[in-house]
Amino acid sequence: MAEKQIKIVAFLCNWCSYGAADLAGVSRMQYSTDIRVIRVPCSGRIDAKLILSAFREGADGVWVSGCHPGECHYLEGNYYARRKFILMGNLMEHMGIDKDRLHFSWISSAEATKFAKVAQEVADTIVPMGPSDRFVKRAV
Amino acid sequence: MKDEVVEVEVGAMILSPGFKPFDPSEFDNYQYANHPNVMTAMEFERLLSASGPTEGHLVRLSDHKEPKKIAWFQCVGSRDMNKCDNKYCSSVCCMYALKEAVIAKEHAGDDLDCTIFYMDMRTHGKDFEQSLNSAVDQGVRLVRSRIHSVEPITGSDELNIRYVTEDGNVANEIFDIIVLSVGLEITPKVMELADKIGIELTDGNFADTDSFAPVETSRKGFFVCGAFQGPKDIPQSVVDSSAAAGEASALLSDARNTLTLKPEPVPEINIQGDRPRIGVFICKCGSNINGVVNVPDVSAYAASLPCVEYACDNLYTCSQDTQDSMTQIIKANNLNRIVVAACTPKTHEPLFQETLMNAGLNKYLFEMTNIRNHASWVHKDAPDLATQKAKDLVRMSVAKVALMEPLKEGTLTINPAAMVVGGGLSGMAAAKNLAEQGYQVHVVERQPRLGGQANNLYQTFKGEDIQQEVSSLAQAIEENENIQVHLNTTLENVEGFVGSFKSDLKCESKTSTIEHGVAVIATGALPLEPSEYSYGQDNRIITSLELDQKFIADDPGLKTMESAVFIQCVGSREPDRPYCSRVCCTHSIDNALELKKANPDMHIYILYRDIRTYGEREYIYQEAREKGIIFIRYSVDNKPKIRLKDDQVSVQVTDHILNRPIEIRTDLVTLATAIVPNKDERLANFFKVPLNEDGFFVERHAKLGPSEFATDGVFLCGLAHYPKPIDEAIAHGQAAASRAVTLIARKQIHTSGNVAYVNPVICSSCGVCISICPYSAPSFETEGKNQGKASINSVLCKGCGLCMASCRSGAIHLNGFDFNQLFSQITAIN
Amino acid sequence: MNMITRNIQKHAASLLKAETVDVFIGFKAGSFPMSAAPVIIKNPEQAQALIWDSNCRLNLANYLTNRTDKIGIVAKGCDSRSIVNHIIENKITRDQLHIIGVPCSGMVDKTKIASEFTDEITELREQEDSLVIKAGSETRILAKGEFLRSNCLSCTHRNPVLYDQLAADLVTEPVIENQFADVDKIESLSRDEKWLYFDDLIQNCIRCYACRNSCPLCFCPTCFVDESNPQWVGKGIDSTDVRTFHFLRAYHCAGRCTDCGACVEACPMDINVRDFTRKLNKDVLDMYGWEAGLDIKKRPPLDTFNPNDPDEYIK
Amino acid sequence: MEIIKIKKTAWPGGIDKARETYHLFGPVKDKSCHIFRPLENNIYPDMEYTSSTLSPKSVLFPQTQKILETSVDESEKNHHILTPVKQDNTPKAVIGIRPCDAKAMQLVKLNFDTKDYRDPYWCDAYESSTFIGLAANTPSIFDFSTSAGSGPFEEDGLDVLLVDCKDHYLAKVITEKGKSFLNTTGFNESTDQNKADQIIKDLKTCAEGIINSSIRTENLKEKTVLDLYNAPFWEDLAFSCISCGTCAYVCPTCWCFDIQDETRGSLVTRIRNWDTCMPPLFTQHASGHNPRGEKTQRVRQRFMHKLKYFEDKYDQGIMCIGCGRCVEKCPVNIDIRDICNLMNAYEPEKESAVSKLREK
Amino acid sequence: MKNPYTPYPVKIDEIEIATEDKSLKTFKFIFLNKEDEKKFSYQAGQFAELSIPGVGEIPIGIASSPVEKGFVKFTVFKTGVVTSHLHKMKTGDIMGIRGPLGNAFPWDNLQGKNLVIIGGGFAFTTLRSSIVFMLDPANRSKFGNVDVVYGARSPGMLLYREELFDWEKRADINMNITVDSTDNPEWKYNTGFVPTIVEKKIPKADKNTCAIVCGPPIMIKFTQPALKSLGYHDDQIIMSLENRMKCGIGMCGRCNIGKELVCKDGPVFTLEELKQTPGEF
Repeated sequence: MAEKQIKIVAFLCNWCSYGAADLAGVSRMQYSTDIRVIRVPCSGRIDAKLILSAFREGADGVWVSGCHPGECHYLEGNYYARRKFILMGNLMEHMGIDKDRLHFSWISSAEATKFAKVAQEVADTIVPMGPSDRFVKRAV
Repeated sequence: MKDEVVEVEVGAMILSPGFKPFDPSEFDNYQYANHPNVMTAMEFERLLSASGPTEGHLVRLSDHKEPKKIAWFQCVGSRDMNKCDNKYCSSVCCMYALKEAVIAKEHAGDDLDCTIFYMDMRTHGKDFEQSLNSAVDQGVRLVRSRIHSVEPITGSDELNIRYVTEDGNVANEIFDIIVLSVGLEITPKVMELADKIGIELTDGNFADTDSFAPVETSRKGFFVCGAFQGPKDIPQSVVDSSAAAGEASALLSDARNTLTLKPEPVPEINIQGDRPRIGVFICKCGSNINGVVNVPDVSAYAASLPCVEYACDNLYTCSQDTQDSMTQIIKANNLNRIVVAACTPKTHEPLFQETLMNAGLNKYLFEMTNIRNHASWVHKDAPDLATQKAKDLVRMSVAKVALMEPLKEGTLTINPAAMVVGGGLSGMAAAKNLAEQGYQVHVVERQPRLGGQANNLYQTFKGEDIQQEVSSLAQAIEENENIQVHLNTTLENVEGFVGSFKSDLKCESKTSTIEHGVAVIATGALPLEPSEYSYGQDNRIITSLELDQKFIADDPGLKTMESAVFIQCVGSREPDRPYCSRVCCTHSIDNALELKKANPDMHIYILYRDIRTYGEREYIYQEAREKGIIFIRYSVDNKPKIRLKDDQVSVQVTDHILNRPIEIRTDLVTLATAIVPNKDERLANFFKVPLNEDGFFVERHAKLGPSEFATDGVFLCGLAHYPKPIDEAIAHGQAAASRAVTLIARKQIHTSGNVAYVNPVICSSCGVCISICPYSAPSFETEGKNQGKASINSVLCKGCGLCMASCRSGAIHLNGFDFNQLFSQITAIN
Repeated sequence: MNMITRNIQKHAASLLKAETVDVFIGFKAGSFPMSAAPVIIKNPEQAQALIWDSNCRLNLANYLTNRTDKIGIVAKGCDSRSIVNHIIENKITRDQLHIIGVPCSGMVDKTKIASEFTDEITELREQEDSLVIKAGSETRILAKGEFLRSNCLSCTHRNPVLYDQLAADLVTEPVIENQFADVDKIESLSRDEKWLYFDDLIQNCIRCYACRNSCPLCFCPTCFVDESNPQWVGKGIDSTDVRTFHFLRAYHCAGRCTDCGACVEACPMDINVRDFTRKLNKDVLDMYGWEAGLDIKKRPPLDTFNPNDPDEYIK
Repeated sequence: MEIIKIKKTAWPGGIDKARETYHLFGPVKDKSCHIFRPLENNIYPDMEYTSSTLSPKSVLFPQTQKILETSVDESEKNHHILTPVKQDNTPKAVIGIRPCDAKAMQLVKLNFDTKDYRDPYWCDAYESSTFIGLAANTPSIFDFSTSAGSGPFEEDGLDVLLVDCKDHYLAKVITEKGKSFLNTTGFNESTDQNKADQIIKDLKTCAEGIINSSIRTENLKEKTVLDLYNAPFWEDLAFSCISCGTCAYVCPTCWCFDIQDETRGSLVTRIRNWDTCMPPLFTQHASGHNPRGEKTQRVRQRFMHKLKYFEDKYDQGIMCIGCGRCVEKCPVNIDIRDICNLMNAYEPEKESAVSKLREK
Repeated sequence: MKNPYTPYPVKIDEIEIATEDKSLKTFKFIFLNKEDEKKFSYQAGQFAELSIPGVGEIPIGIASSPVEKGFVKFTVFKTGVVTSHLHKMKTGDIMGIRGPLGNAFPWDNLQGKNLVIIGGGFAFTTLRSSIVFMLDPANRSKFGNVDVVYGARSPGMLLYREELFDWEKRADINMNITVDSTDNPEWKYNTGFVPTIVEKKIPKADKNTCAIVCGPPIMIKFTQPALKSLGYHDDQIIMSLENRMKCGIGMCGRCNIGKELVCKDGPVFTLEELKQTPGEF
């Protein structure tokens, strides 16, 4: 069997990070092919359930990116999200899940360079770890 | 195509012919015409662009080697009376040079040396000063100097620059690329046009306008916007264009809606209960996608996915003929869900949604996935993996779209009345325009009179008498039947949302409520009360506004003074207030000239950091120098010092040329104090609009939406947005009014279907949603069978999904991004 | 009969008699040693069934959820904090409650005590700070302080934070050097060790949901594990599903958990489910200076934010 | 029936021999719990345990069990056609099962093996199992088996009864299956049958004497369902219930289950999981309607089922063998003994007379 | 004995939208293995578990009649996860059906009797099965009069409209079709709620008459007094229950009402029987 391709789910907020991804494309910046973008309105939309679902369904990594704190299109969404992410990330780490598989970032729509850089960084941390084996839901 | 003469009858005309970048060919000392590695900033922009000649790869054009050092020369074709005839400052070049330098470093890495040779660093725009600071932090080198000459180095592609340093020495430095920051100028054709129309031009050949009518030309009915009115950047151009549109509309308000045509709406097909029949349209985007991703392969794959009844690829899915055929395909195949795999939904979603509607489908039965920006363009060296990724993205979208449901958009009736908060110049300009366009306006002013800070100002740099203009404007406002002025009034509470706000006003102890459909925030700003330079300890140390007061009062003392000192940047461009207050350089110079007029023998010193007399304000700077006003530059870490001794005021400053401290004995010290925002958090909260760290309001978009908020129905103008001079404040007021009218003129608007809703059976009434929603959309039901359960006012909901992500019970759903929809995408990744 | 029991009975009877409350919720004696059962009392005569001892481990706030009548209730420190949370989250109103606060000296750990004896314990009596225990033919006296539940050992809110009357004088709150030594211990493990630690911890979980259902915070009409569209968590004892349940249950308690230990008390398999929630309790205290249930006016930390919140590891 | 003697020193050797023929299951200590687990090599049943935390029902009725499977990949043959998952039905021996727990299997059998349908998973597992019971010399304080149709030395449901006699076991062979098992172990030390029988009887009497709690069930059968159903005590009894599934999951006679489909990739597995009647979702219709939406209804269902409906349906006594697990493990101390006695003593006429008196 | 959990594989042969709001669809299945059809021998009133691999099972009354050969038919209301999924399936898809399950209407006892069939809304499926069964030339003589009251919210919500209108024309069955209301001026049948029509149109009870009642709870609630006023005793009123089920074979434990298992001892009970059980349905 061919080696499983690493798949990283990227939840990008529509207003900042998705825009940054668009701009990175316009600027022809090259980065890892392992990222699969799911567009969400706001990083505030992301909850533990979605992140956990991604791991359970076989994502090898999850990356959530939103607007910079204070620059949320919806005023405060990412401030709330930030608390969630930190607590969730810490609890995951506490349970022994590689936190390197879970990434958060704030990237504005102008920061194409940062987007490409972080995308590559995320992939570079996850790919060498190989397919995820913790929190993956397998057949009974 | 053959030329055709078409005659159109119009009631007003807006001139926006723009500018052309200055052509530096005639400057032989820069080698522009001779050397491929000398280019204009516009050419350099192309070099940085992914769609440019090198696909964004930064190289010397001479040999395609990566450069190590790049120099920018500022003021090429600007502020220059000798080599060209452009005395004015082009306003935008400092900022674009900084931007290019930073991007160049991002492209080529931190080792790239980027040096900007400049005279004054003019970053007077909103957030520009912060960009300047961060550029410096990122290693962009700034050299204050004017270039003497550029010499190619024989036997190499490099260029030697000879320039004079600040202390008068000649220096040489070698660069790979030289970028000429060329200015803006008006073309002869435009001048001809102006002549034909019969409008007056300024010395710089810009359309002449009055500070109090900044978009009106000298001929009635002809309006101007953009760089033809003066060199300006994008946000200011956008402001002007809205203002010009608004002023033209005011002129033509009687004719509104007399020539409109309405398209026949296509009835919506009821797909409730039908199994998903998905159509997938995959765009080749010419070769933009197909050049990397194997689009026919993706299309064949899409056809094999569950519920997909039709899949095809198109050369350009967004082209009109594809749109037409899409409509036909949807109808012919009975499709009820559509996926487009192409570019970004951020720009193209509305277009495809319209196609859905034309085919009779609810526009929410749609999902778009971005296989260009997120695949072909960013994985050009991995076509197989990019194709695989495109398939994954299509599969994810197909999974999601199957779960999309038709959504209903709410209809909001717009109350055609506006509230303008703040009765300063900007607010009055907004109110006047709104009233002239035929709408009811409430102007709410805290003070007992209209005019705001303008009541404290003496004259504009063009010499217009501000007091006279303000009182006639105030009078016009008070006399306008459409305007109700509420003086001595504060805003106590705001309820409602776009189209139907209810605001509580309090005047003395009386409260009243007004209803309005839109609001314009024009709350202005305040002068800084300085805490340095011994302010308050001697009545000869005053602020700029206090000096204006003396002019207004025609203070005889001003004529007898022997010496006057102006200190610039008092409280601006400092760590606590890292922005430029924009108006102070012009203001001080104007006042200095006024003093000079009163007493030509007076010794006048202006202590500054950078002189920022942008645009045609530059003329008075030149005049001031000509008239012997002495400009002494100081640096922020070595500020001037005031000495009060023996009833004498003296100022100590280090002369930047002599690099020696000098002491100026003076009769008057004028402090050009910063403009500070009101930081009105209460107001921000009333309208759910953001404030930035400095305390100014944050507009919808820094470039493209400077006169409105992201919050629907709330508009922004004047100094509450950022410091600005009178002409810009008035244009901003007119622009905000103009933007507001685009909303209220529609009478009704539709709200997005992508909103959240609560399943009351699952709701646990814990109140998280109510606690966190920035828009107060959720509330508890107060009666009925769901009493005590949360419910969401879909009109207030912006669809961010924060409540949903915070709802532990899973009672909240978000149309378009619901858990099952995102989950289907997640499960489809593998 | 101890003094607290006497006072509770007295207060309950008079509240019911005066019709200040419609019902009174407290503990009655359990049907076997080291047990106590939540009970609802509806008339003054029944008040004599109420007791108070070191086995009142459960959290009575759990029984207030969505009640509409006027209720008298016994509350130790942690119960009172959960009541505060209940008020914040609209599960009950302050007006409905008459709280008889009980300053708490800690509840005993029945598993720990049982492990001291080979035979089953047939009787436990309390005398001051000692426990007189009969097991088989043996009778021994243990010092209560050494056999408290671990959450009681790290508790710094023994006194009720919200009450209308007290059943005893307030006690001095202990000063605890490191409240989170248990969390630190897990944190000091390597990632793999942590994984195995939790793997072992929940290995015997039978998903009876006693931990969830005994918790006053878990009042959602439908728990996430029971969601059906999509049904994203399996219902069996697959280890990932079990872990998902415990992870998200704990996460849902973030900033709301008062560490009352009811979850551990209820678990039939003796799983220390607090190992999940404790980490969150530590983090919210460290990062947001928050302890749950101390103020009826303040929403829990995930319902609010501070612009300067820590964001280590967010790029 | 024959009684043989097994020296404890010989015990491990015999167990090891049995492994060759049987999959062994037995009580294993895991932290503070005893759980019936498959006995891997070198693992021996903990014969000193009092009662297992979970009943051994999981040996025949695993908490999660694959029953059917198929593929939803349309390119595969027989896709979407569910077929039974093959179960491992090599002979099993359940060592050290408490007599009352074995008796419980007999009650569960009434559900899974009926004249209309036979549950092949449970029945096949049952038929392949040999139950080697361990008499409870010192029953737990929670034990009330003697009044619940069973007892610490109950033989119904067992193939062999082991009785702990300090340094040896007396093994009473009850069935042929039991005999076969002992044959494979090689245990065959004979002993004086009468004496052994007497020892067992004495220990039994002693053990039964230790049990000091009981239930009264004699009136249950003749009560009218609806009288008991409408009895006034249910609401107060249910007050403290938290609707968890502890009582059902630890109970050796509770058999309720749920069927769930799980899909991973194209593989679909139909799974059967234990279920419990205590949470509201158990009976909730897709429409949201719920015939037992209230906690009181569910608590009543649990006890009515065990103590009344079961008896009415099968005429085989109550659906409880008195192991006491639910009493011990119920987080809120709902005690089936109290409830059973309440039901047994409930007389609606008297009750209404009393309430009428009160009204006066 | 067959593994009772294994469904018979079937193919969706036809899907028909049953009501105007598309909330009900009628699925016609054919057995992949011909011999399974024989094994699946059923009587009107029984149900089966429709089994979708990866989604789950749902008990649905059999709408086709034992006298209709070569297929089985189910009319399914979209409400939960399984039914929603079923509604998204297409002809040719393969799934399973498990059954027949439960008792049926007591056909042996009903022989020679007059029958009143009362149905409302989408609970007409097994009643359709029954009517087709009775109207079959081979069976019609075994029964006395057949009176039917069937009502729905509106004409478009009536199931099996074409058949209803055909039966209306026949002499061997008395059809009373009704709708709660309609603004269609061409509606030529009754208007009014089912209980009202029952009171007006249904013959008074005699010993030899039985009523089968299937419908939404509200209809059942008001039909009972109507029948009572017409003289029907509880043992003459036959009803079919629905409860949450999983196994369908009396083992999983959730559908009971008292000691009766709705899936196996039911779903058909007389009102008299029901009155002796806790009404947990």
